[in-house]
Amino acid sequence: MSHLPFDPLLLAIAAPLALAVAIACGLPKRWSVRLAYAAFAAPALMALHAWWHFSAQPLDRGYAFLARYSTGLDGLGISLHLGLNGVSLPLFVLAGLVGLAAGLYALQSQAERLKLYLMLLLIMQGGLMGVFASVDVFFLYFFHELALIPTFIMVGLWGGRDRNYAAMKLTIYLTLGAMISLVGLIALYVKSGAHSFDLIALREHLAAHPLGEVVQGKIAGLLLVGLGVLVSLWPLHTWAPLGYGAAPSSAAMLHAGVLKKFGLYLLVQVAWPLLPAGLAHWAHPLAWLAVVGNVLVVGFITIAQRDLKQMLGYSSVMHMGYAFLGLATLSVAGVGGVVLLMVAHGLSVALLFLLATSVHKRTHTLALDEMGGLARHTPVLAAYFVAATFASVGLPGFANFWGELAIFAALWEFSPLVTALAVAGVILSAIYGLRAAARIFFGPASARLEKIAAEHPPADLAWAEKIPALVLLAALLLVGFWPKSVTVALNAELTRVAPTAPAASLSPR
Amino acid sequence: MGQILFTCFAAFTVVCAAGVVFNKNAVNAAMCLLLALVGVAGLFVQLDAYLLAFLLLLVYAGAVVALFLFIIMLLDVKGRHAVGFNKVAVFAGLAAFALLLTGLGTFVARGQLDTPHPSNVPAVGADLKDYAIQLFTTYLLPVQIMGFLLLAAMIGVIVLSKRWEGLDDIK
Amino acid sequence: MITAGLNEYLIISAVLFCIGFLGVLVRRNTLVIFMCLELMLIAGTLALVAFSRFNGTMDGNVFVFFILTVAAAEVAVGLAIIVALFRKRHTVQVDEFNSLKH
Amino acid sequence: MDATVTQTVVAPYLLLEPLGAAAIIAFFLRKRGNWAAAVSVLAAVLVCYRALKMAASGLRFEGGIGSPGGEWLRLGDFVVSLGVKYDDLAALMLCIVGIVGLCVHVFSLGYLKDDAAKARYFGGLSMFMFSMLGIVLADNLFMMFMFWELVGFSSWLLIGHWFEKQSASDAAKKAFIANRVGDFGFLLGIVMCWWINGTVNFAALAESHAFSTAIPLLLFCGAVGKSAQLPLQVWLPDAMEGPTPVSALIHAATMVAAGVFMLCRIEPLMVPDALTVILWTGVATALYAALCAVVQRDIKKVLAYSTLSQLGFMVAAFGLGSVTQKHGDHSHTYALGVGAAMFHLTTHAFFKALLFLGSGSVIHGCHHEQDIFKMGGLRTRMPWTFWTFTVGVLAIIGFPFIGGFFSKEAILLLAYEKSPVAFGLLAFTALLTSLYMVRLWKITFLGAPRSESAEHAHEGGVILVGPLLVLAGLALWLGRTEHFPAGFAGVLELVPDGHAPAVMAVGVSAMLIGAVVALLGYAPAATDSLAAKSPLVFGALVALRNAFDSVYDAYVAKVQQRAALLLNYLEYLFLAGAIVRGIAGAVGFVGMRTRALHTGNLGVYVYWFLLGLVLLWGFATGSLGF
Amino acid sequence: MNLDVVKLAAADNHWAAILPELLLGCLALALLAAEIILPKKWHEHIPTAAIGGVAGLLLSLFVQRDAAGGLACGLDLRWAGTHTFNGLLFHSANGQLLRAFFLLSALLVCVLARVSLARQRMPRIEFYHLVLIVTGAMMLLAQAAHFVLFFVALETVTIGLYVLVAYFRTSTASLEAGLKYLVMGALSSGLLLFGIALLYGAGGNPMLKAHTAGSMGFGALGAFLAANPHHFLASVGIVFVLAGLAFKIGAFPFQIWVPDVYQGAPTPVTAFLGVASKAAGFAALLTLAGGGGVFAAYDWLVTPVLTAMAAATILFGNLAALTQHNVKRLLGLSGVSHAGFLLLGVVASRTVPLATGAVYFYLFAYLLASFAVFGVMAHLAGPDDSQQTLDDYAGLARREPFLATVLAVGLGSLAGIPPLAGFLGKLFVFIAAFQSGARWLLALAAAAVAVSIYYYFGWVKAAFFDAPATGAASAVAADSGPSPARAPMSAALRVTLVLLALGSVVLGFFPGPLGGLLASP
Repeated sequence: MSHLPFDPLLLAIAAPLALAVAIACGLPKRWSVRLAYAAFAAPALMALHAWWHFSAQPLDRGYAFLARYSTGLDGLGISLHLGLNGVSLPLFVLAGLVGLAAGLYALQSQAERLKLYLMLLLIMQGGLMGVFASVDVFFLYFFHELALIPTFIMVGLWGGRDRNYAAMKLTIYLTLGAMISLVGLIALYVKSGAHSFDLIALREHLAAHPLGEVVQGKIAGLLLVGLGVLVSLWPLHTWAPLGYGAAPSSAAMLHAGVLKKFGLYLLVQVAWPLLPAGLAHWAHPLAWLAVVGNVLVVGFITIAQRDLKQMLGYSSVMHMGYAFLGLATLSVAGVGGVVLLMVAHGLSVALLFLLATSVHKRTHTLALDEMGGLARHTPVLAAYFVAATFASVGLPGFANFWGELAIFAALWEFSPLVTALAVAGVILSAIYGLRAAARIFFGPASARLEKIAAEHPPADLAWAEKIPALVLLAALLLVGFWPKSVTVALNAELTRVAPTAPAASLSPR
Repeated sequence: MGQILFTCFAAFTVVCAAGVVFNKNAVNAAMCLLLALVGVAGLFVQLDAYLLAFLLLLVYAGAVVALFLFIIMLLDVKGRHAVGFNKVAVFAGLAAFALLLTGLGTFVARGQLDTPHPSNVPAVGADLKDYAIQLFTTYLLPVQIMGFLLLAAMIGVIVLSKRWEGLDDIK
Repeated sequence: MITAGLNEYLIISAVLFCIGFLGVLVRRNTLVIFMCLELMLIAGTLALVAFSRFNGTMDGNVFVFFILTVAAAEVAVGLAIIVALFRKRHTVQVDEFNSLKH
Repeated sequence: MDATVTQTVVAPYLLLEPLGAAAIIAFFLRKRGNWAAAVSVLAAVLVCYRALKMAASGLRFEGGIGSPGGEWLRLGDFVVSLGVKYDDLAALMLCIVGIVGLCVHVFSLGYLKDDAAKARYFGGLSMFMFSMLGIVLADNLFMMFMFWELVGFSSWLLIGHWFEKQSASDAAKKAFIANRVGDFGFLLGIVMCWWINGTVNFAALAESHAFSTAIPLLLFCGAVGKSAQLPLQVWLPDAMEGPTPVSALIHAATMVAAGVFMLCRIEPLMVPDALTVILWTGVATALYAALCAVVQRDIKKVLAYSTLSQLGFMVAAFGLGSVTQKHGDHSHTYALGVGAAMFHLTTHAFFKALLFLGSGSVIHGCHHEQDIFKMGGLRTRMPWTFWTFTVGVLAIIGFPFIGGFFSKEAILLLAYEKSPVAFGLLAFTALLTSLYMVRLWKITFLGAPRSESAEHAHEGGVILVGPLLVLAGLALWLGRTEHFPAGFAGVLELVPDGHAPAVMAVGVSAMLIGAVVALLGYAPAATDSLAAKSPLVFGALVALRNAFDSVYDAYVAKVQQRAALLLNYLEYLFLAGAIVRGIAGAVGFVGMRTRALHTGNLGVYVYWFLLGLVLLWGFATGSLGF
Repeated sequence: MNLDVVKLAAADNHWAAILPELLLGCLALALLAAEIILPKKWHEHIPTAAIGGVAGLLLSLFVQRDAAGGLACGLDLRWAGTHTFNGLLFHSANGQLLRAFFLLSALLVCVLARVSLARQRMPRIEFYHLVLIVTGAMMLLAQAAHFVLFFVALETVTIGLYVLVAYFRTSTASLEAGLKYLVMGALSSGLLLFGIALLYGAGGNPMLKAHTAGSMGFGALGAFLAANPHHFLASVGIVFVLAGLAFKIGAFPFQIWVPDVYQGAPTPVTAFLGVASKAAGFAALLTLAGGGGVFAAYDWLVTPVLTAMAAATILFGNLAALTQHNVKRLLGLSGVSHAGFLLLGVVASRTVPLATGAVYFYLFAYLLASFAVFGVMAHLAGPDDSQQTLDDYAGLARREPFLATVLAVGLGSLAGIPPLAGFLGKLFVFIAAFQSGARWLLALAAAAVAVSIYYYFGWVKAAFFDAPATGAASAVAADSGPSPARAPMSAALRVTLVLLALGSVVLGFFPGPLGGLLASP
């Protein structure tokens, strides 16, 4: 199917993992670092390759690049089945790009115990590529966990404030969420009667034998709660700000940027087409939780944050609220908006975490109150930060805008009141976003910065930091200016699998 | 006649068994155990299991209880009864007693089996030869295993008790 | 010679079992606890023999052979452990063997 | 038809040139200020040239960008398309943006000659041009909203140009956030419009027959934010922290007028109730801002409030007249308000840009002194500036037959016919306009210099004066609809015609009274004469001016920040604390107790077996079990 | 009884069917003989011979003569599906698998024992001898189809373990653990025996329908129980037998001995107890109470009992482990919770065929992970290995990255985190549980997994994140005196640990042939 002599998806997964294994086996540091460039670049290149050639691929039930590898569990309907469809393609590319950026940023970071750091990051990267390349729900989950484990360790080892508590809380919370969603997946597996975790098989089977509404509702409830923890649905979110506040930059980039999207991805890819009635059953509570909790309450809480990374963590929680809102609409536009937002938020939040670390490197603090006037020394860093901030605020020209717009547009039909509240959140995000940018970069120099500048004026963004940032920014702008690069395939896939019953008839007006 | 004998043996056994539990002195308890075993052996005889009755006395009374007595004497533990019946323990013991009694009551009330009259059933345990045949055919494997079990127990006792070179914990 | 019914034997067996269990519960002397454990095994053998007799099958009786052997082995090992422990702790009271806890 | 297609292709160039300039500057010319300025000015020239050429060609067209339908994103039924609607309205606006933009670009060359971040400044200007053109050309609300946001961003960027100043940084933030508040309603309105009418395309909306009061009102929120109407007007005076040319272009001539432009675009959606709201919002803003302007000391602040006031005029004009009557089988649209508003927008754009650039020249001449009470005597020191500024003043106060006279007259006429109360208030506002502008003019330029910097004031050279002259000429010339090229007829023929003598009399007398009071009442002194003569009135006006700011400050400090802290605290206390840590603690406690069950005492352990046996016995006898 | 019957009975004793057990017994005897015969200086090679022998036996299970007379790989299934020894034994594919399981456990215990015994001045050969005998008994126990053999094999295992637990007689802890295990074990034997007696008596009662002369045999007893599904004595018998087995697997409330005994026992024995002994208990439980087992007809009793037991066991194990610091106690308590998960599988297996395979898979995953952890523990332990705490692991990742990695893999697998084998085990058990309808139990188990993360991750945290204890050295270091006390890791242990960790990882995503276990239940 692909004109490459190998499976690009498998390579994207295997390359980072192979290097991680090699490092574990004692590859010398020099070679580890050198090969790491290749291992981080490979998934990104493969992802771009897949993206570039996707439209020319013949689609098999919506999927391209399909390949199946047996793992000895075929009898249970489990196999390593790789492929990309319109939904997974943009996220696969997202994972590749953010991975590349995180990898490059890690390579320049001179972190303590760099080899271990790289190894964990590579495992994460391999897992992430696997998540979005898997057609098999089992492996979807499997790769998610594979990518998740290094996060815990990285938070614990290289974390900042409260790292021990953060690592522990993160681990327990996320495991709990994963367990609950696993139970939901098991329920789907058993109840569907398809005897398969293969998404294609599940879809075909359920199209012929749909589940009853009650069963759908229960499974969807399990998935929503479990994945709600993973995606930080209010009030299950308290791990997120703490964890991101403590996580080292590359881990935070990959987790907040990509890994966290797993829950939404599963909801979009599995729950929405397979359990429409179930989701419809929860749509209203979900929407209200998301809009009141995630968007408004967390929005306000974000305003109160004084630590840059914590603020980013909270803002990330807030934006996930929009994603849940889009999902609650159950419409192609809303769900498409969710996917767009996932991609956009992934890129922008990764960029913000990257830049926050760069800021920290220069100011030696993350406390917003102690910063000020940095832009004078580092105009380029300021520019990138401002761009990233405006991206996350939803400025047109950046990818985030399209996601939010589509979600808001779809949301009106669901409930005008919810739409109004959700749109009000946009004001909040402008408030905290701009305030943070202004606190860090503008105004007169803070006393702390003066002191630092007197000894050793902070240097502007170096190329090693700039390139990963540029990768992310370019992607944000590309999608912002040319959303069709994502939405053509996305729309085709979503329209194809959209539940036949219109969402409006399922949800009370 | 048989009924009376049964009653006597049964009562004797139970009383002696209770003696094991309630006798403060370990030596006396061991003696009670011995007597209880004799009672059980009597019951065995009534059940036409002569060989087993004999074996019970031989193995238990002859070996096990003797061993107990020997160890009790060796360790000379009598008179070390200062610890023991505190309030909680007494309460727990009473509660246990009540529970066991209740259980026993249920058992007696509901555990009744209809049986044919024993005279209609062959007394299979009476014939010595049957044991031999069984042990050497059907149960040959368990017998072999038993050999290993005894070997293991023996090795175990040796390991736990022997004075070894370089190991000075047993003087 | 047999006159009493199966149920009577069973009751005696159960009573013996309960007495043994009670002994294990309330006694603090390890040696006595052991004796009580033996009583429980004997109760089991009594039930087996009674069943064997009333059911007319040989298995129960043969089983008793094995039980007696097992009991003897158990006592041997158990007493060895008790003696070894006594050498260390100079007591046979179970309350005092509590270095392993929590 | 061919030509139309060609133009559809050309129109994106119009957008891409400034965008390209901005991108080139951002990525390549960051440290080369002069090159950046050159690129930016080149883009502005191109824009101006194309705008004029397209307007002159008389070609009007509509079409998608990129593809025939201009579809830019499709998700299910939700479609966003980008397209150009180039009608007379757009042509007029385009010309205004092009001309004023070019003037400001050129003026900036001089004004920011030595600025360290020249490249960023010119990049921002180009970015603004791009965004503004997008608004002008947009053929649907989604597209307009996108560029709407982008002008907000450019505005943020340029207001905060001197970001080292805390006040500039704050002002930029405030502007963006206040606009966001307006956009909240705007976006809701767009989404609602999309669901109710099934389209957001202006042409299609004109055909639609679904009427709702909510949609125009929500959309109006956008205008309230962007055009700084009450109660979101607070950001505009603060926005004067930006460089003066920026104030001229963005915060006087074009961007803030975009709200009015947008209203004109969505005029077919209007219903009487909505218009009433719009009218009174406009009137209130006009009056309020005029009152505030009277007590300002900062030359730019006076102009800022006058801008607010004039914007109020425009909004009120729109609210007065745009009545669409579609009754029975005969349907006709009387969009007189659109004409009046756009006419005033046009004249205002030129004379206000002129005034701002003039003030820029003054500030530049006085070494960045902005307090008018520290100026004085500039008439002789900066004659070019003085005369062009005078033209601007005459235009804004509605001196007969030049500049704003006719456009203001048109509005008053409309008001006179529609609403006597509005007429009265607007006339009073006109009086005030005259009062504060003449006050400003007199104190700034007449009398003796009152400070060192005024003493050494000087003209800024041809680069600064040139644009002033161009704008002065336009302000003088473009006072009458007849003077406009025919290409804008589509808009200008809507301007209310006819001259009611009474209205004219009221207008002229208001102007004269205001001017005379100012000329007589204010002395070119270092203190405000009103404050000396009537401290009570002065104090009241100052308080009025400060009222909104203090309300907003109080809201931010007392409500928003406290709510945020409270929620944060509550989350910390209850969610992360009581619930999460509480559950963890409870589980941990149970764990400790459970662990403590391992007493190590064999005598106790055997009771566990008894417990197990009892439970099992319960199951076996049926007293437990399910 | 005529002679023909006798001959027939004798002829059914197919000794070839239990060749592995026989060879193991011979090996055990040979070890003792070698100790007596061989000169002292050769004694150190005897354990190696034991390990080699067990490894050979293990391999031999997978190599057999095919029809053409050549050698073929794969489990030897010649006897599968047949009864031998007059119905005392029943051979099956699962039985073969369990043989492999126990042999593998024995092999690993022997490897660990070499590490642990090296630090003790205890007799060595006897230890291996006992391990081999116990292993053989376990293998027979897993294949038992008759209560007499069942009891005899079980007691052989138990008594062997009494000795092994108390083996380090110089340590009070070891002896105390031995005593506790002995008393509890004997008590449970008493319960079991009484239960067997009742079942035997009820099944053979001539007044009941479908009564049978072979009521000690599982098949006949099962048929009898099926015909009398509500007989009181039988149900009492069943719960007594279940109680006896619950002690073996450490299920609530018969789990109370677990931490004490695990702590006191020598580390290899703890591993043996935790893995092999538990597996033997589960094998027996599956035979008796699993799907299609002897107690199949007593669904009304067995299912609620096992369900309640599973729930309580999972809860108790996890809660008690939460704040535990002694690593051996921690592993014991975590083992209790694993028993709960396995019980979940046993409950499910009553209605879902997949569950049996799931339980076996779980056991294999558990074996790999547990021995990985125990291996690390054994290596790190001082002479008194009952006092190791989490603090001793602080900074392990810096000192011994290899050990820390193996530890993390093992703990991760125990916690059931993908991509490790433990996850697959849990997943399959959960799927089976869901299929069987034990939804609430499943929910509880899922929550417990999250709770268990706390202590597993806490351990990993100690090893990876915490700074090593400074100044007053840890208990281990204090016991072992100055640092050189710990010998460098032997190559055998290192290879073993690598293989265990690798197995845990690979089995996690590529179960390969073991996957077949699940697909064809």
